[in-house]
Amino acid sequence: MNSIYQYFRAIWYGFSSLWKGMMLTGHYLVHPKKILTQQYPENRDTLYIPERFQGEVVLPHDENNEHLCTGCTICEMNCPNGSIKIITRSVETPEGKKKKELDEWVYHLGLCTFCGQCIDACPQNAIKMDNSFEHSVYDRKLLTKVLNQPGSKLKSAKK
Amino acid sequence: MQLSISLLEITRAIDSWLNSVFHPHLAYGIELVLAGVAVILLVVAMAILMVYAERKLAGFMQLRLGPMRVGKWGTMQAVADVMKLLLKECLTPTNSDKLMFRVAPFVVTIVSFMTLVPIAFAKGIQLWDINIGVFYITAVSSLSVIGILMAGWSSNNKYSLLGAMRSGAQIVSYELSGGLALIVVVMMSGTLSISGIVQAQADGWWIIKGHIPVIIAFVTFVITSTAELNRAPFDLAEAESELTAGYHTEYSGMQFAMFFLSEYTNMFVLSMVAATVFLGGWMPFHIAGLDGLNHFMDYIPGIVWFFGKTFFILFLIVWFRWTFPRLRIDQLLKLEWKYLLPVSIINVLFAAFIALMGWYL
Amino acid sequence: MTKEELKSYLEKTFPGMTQEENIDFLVLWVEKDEIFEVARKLKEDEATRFDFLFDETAIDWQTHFEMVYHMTSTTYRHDLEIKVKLEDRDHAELPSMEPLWKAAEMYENEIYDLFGIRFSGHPHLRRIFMSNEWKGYPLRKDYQDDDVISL
Amino acid sequence: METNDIKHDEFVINVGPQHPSTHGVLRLELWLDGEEIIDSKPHLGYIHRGIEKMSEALGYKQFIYLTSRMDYLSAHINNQACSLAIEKGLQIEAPARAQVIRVLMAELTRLASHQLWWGALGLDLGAVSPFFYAFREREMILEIFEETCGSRLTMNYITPGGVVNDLHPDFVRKVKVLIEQLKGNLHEYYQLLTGNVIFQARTRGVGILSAEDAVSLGCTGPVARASGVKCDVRKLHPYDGYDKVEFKEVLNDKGDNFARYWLRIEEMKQSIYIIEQLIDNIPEGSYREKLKGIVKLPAGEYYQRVETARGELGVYLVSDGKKEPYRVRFRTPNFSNLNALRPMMKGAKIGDMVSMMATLDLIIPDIDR
Repeated sequence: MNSIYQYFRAIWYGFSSLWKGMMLTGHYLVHPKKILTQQYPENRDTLYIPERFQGEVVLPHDENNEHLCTGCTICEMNCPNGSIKIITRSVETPEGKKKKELDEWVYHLGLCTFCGQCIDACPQNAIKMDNSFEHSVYDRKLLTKVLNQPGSKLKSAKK
Repeated sequence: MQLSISLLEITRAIDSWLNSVFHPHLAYGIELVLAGVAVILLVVAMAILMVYAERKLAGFMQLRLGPMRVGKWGTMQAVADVMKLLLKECLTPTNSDKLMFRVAPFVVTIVSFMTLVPIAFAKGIQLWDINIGVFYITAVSSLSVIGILMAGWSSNNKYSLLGAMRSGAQIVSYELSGGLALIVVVMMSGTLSISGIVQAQADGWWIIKGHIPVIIAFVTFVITSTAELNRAPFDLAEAESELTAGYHTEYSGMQFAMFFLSEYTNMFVLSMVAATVFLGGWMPFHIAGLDGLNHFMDYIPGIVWFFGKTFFILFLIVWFRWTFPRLRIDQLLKLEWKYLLPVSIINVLFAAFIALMGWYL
Repeated sequence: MTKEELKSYLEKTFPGMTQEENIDFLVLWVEKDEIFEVARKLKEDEATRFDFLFDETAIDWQTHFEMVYHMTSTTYRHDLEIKVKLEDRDHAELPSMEPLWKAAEMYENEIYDLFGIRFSGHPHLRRIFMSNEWKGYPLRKDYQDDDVISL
Repeated sequence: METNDIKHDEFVINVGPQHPSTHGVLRLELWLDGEEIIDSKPHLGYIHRGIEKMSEALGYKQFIYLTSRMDYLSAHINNQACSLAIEKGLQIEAPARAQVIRVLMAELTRLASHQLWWGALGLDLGAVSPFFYAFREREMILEIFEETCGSRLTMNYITPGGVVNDLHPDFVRKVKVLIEQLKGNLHEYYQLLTGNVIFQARTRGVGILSAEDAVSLGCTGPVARASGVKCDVRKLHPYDGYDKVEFKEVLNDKGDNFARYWLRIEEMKQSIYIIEQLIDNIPEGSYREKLKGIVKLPAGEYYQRVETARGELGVYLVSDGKKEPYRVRFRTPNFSNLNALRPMMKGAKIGDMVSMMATLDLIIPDIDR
């Protein structure tokens, strides 16, 4: 008798548990307001991107086309993947001294893992992370960028 | 006045026009082709609609939107999928049994279309009102397992073979209680013909009139038809997390689309059978004695009633699929042999008793 | 047992074996031939019961290999590090710990794969990470990769 | 077992490296007799990147970012382990604020990881919907990470000497919202899977791992705890102030799939409890002790154990006094948890294989490194 009772109890338990699960999916079916999907390209304007989001490394320039990078290559040494290459040139200052200056700040976006160690290490705070995230291109060569703008120079120290 | 009658008149008009133009034998042939094409087109269109509806429903159940890109609200998504599958190459594995590999999708599709023959869509809209309609459907639908076994065997893929073997064991065993569930209603109606069963429900659907035994039979039938369709939670034959795609792992392009189409056609047929047998087919909602209500219900055309009921059962099946986890093969067979079959057998006895005594509601 | 108790106990049980202490563990230096017996004793001794081998690795000191076994006891919760020096880098071989701790099977496979140390008595020594045809043992310090691809 | 040993009716199938249920590129060779599994053998190395070798060429601060790529679902905890090992070598300790932030982040990581596991378990067993419900809360956690750390999966936030950034001003509020929602939604987990009769049939009494086997095979984390082995590093060797918070080490002695499932759900509740204790008591002060540009550890060896979402992660650093570590060894939890698969799978069905792999919660990059 007990086994028959157990048999029907199992059937009842099975059906009730299945019904509970169906009620949950059914609940969400009739509550379309709870849908979480974001329609990406359409919602580009309202997309929330936190300001700390690490998209790519940029070298900010001010209105005089001046940046803060001295070409010390500390970022290059700190980069674990070798995605940064600093090319320097030596120029002669008006006083006649030879001085190293940034020539090209080469950034391989394709190698970058966005660990942020270059920004962390930079003694001048010359570079920072940008929020842009739409990086896809059709040619790998386009992923290698030169960050300093043509004709830019080091911001002269305030006197 | 009623759409079901007007549809009947249209078919009669076509029949008399064809007979007046052509030789009666030729006219009969043309009628057969026309009717077949009409039903197949209807079902294919329904299947495409169903694919879209299922994806949307699944999306809403899972806090998603479902397809949204092709057409307004993604309405053309299923059409786009069909186009893509049509244009894709049908690959045949090198070491497969090539003839069987190519025949298998046709077997499955043809079988699923054959089961459409005795279904009554509305009053008079029926391809062939044979007097063994229910028997015909159960007999023919079990043929689809042959196509699945052929596909699994000929692919020369161990995953496919495992899937096909699972499917074979599953369909063969679940047919038993599925058949027993239908027998309950057959006994009460006293006929195997589909139109006869529908007529027997003129003063109340069996699920209401036949109370407990028919409700049990209905639940059993829904479970077994989900199992026979190889749909979740009984989708062991294709269990994508275990066997990648089961018996149709090696199929691509249109051959795959035919398996897909046959799955949806089978879904339709079994829902239509359930709607006909348990929920009164195209018969409007009637309660014996309440003539006012019955008369009012008759204003809604039979075809609306029929597809309404069909879609209700389809919705149930879709709902199951997106809620439940999958059973294991031994549990699946245990469910059939230890729960469904004993319950169905006792239920048949109970129903026979009720039918003999005439204890209907 | 605390570190000190364990230290005195080990001195008593294995006289003559060097012990040292680093920031985390007590280190027991064992000769290559005795390692299996020592490990078996440590595991089966009721007072120590080192039943959990949680790490096994090797270090390539260019002149020799050093095998490192980290073990702990789930009953007493004391840890021990055993070190073995392997002088012969080309034909380094050690008894397998698999009969004592089943976990050692995979660790030893890994060490064989990356360092080339062989383990006698191992049920199925194979290269688990690198392909079977791979030349050289990558974690050795003198490993040279011939075909470096740079982007 | 070798291919030659196959008897008449048996056959071999390869599960993976591309298979939906292996969650990555693990390849299992299965010997089958019909549906029954006779033996299995894992083949690894499909995502072996040589992190240990790469670390030998990088500085102490630099190699930490690689560890985020091992167990990518416990990225914070991996970084924490390396940072702690380096701090041990430098004999410094992170400021109190940084320690609390680390614990908070670690517990949030554990929650996120367990949620992904829960969803993927449902997916493996054929239920698709749990995946999306699990991702709803996981998305909130990832958003919190994104705001504070700047990225969602491989954060590289915890660094020797503290953490890289201070907490985002919105952090506390968002975590509180998350906890409220999680508490409300845990009963949905019960409705959808835990109580479900099919789910119970699939997990109860399946894939039993005995306590002796768990110890001998070196299993840690929820896998071993579900067999009744006490192995929570947070309790045994507390780090970063885990000894100051109150929580329970969840244990179960059944050792089957359901025990592992239940244990992870309970662990999520414990994580919520830890976060609740700390969220209002984050001490003020500095969040980072700035280290020198080039870190050099004194010669010697340092071993640091932490509890990731999957078990015990050991970081073994051997230094010879140079600016690069001489040898780095990661004792990863999944590598030894994988051992449990073979004894569990003997005599099971193919369908069980899937549920066992799901409850072991294997992350293949963590096995291969």
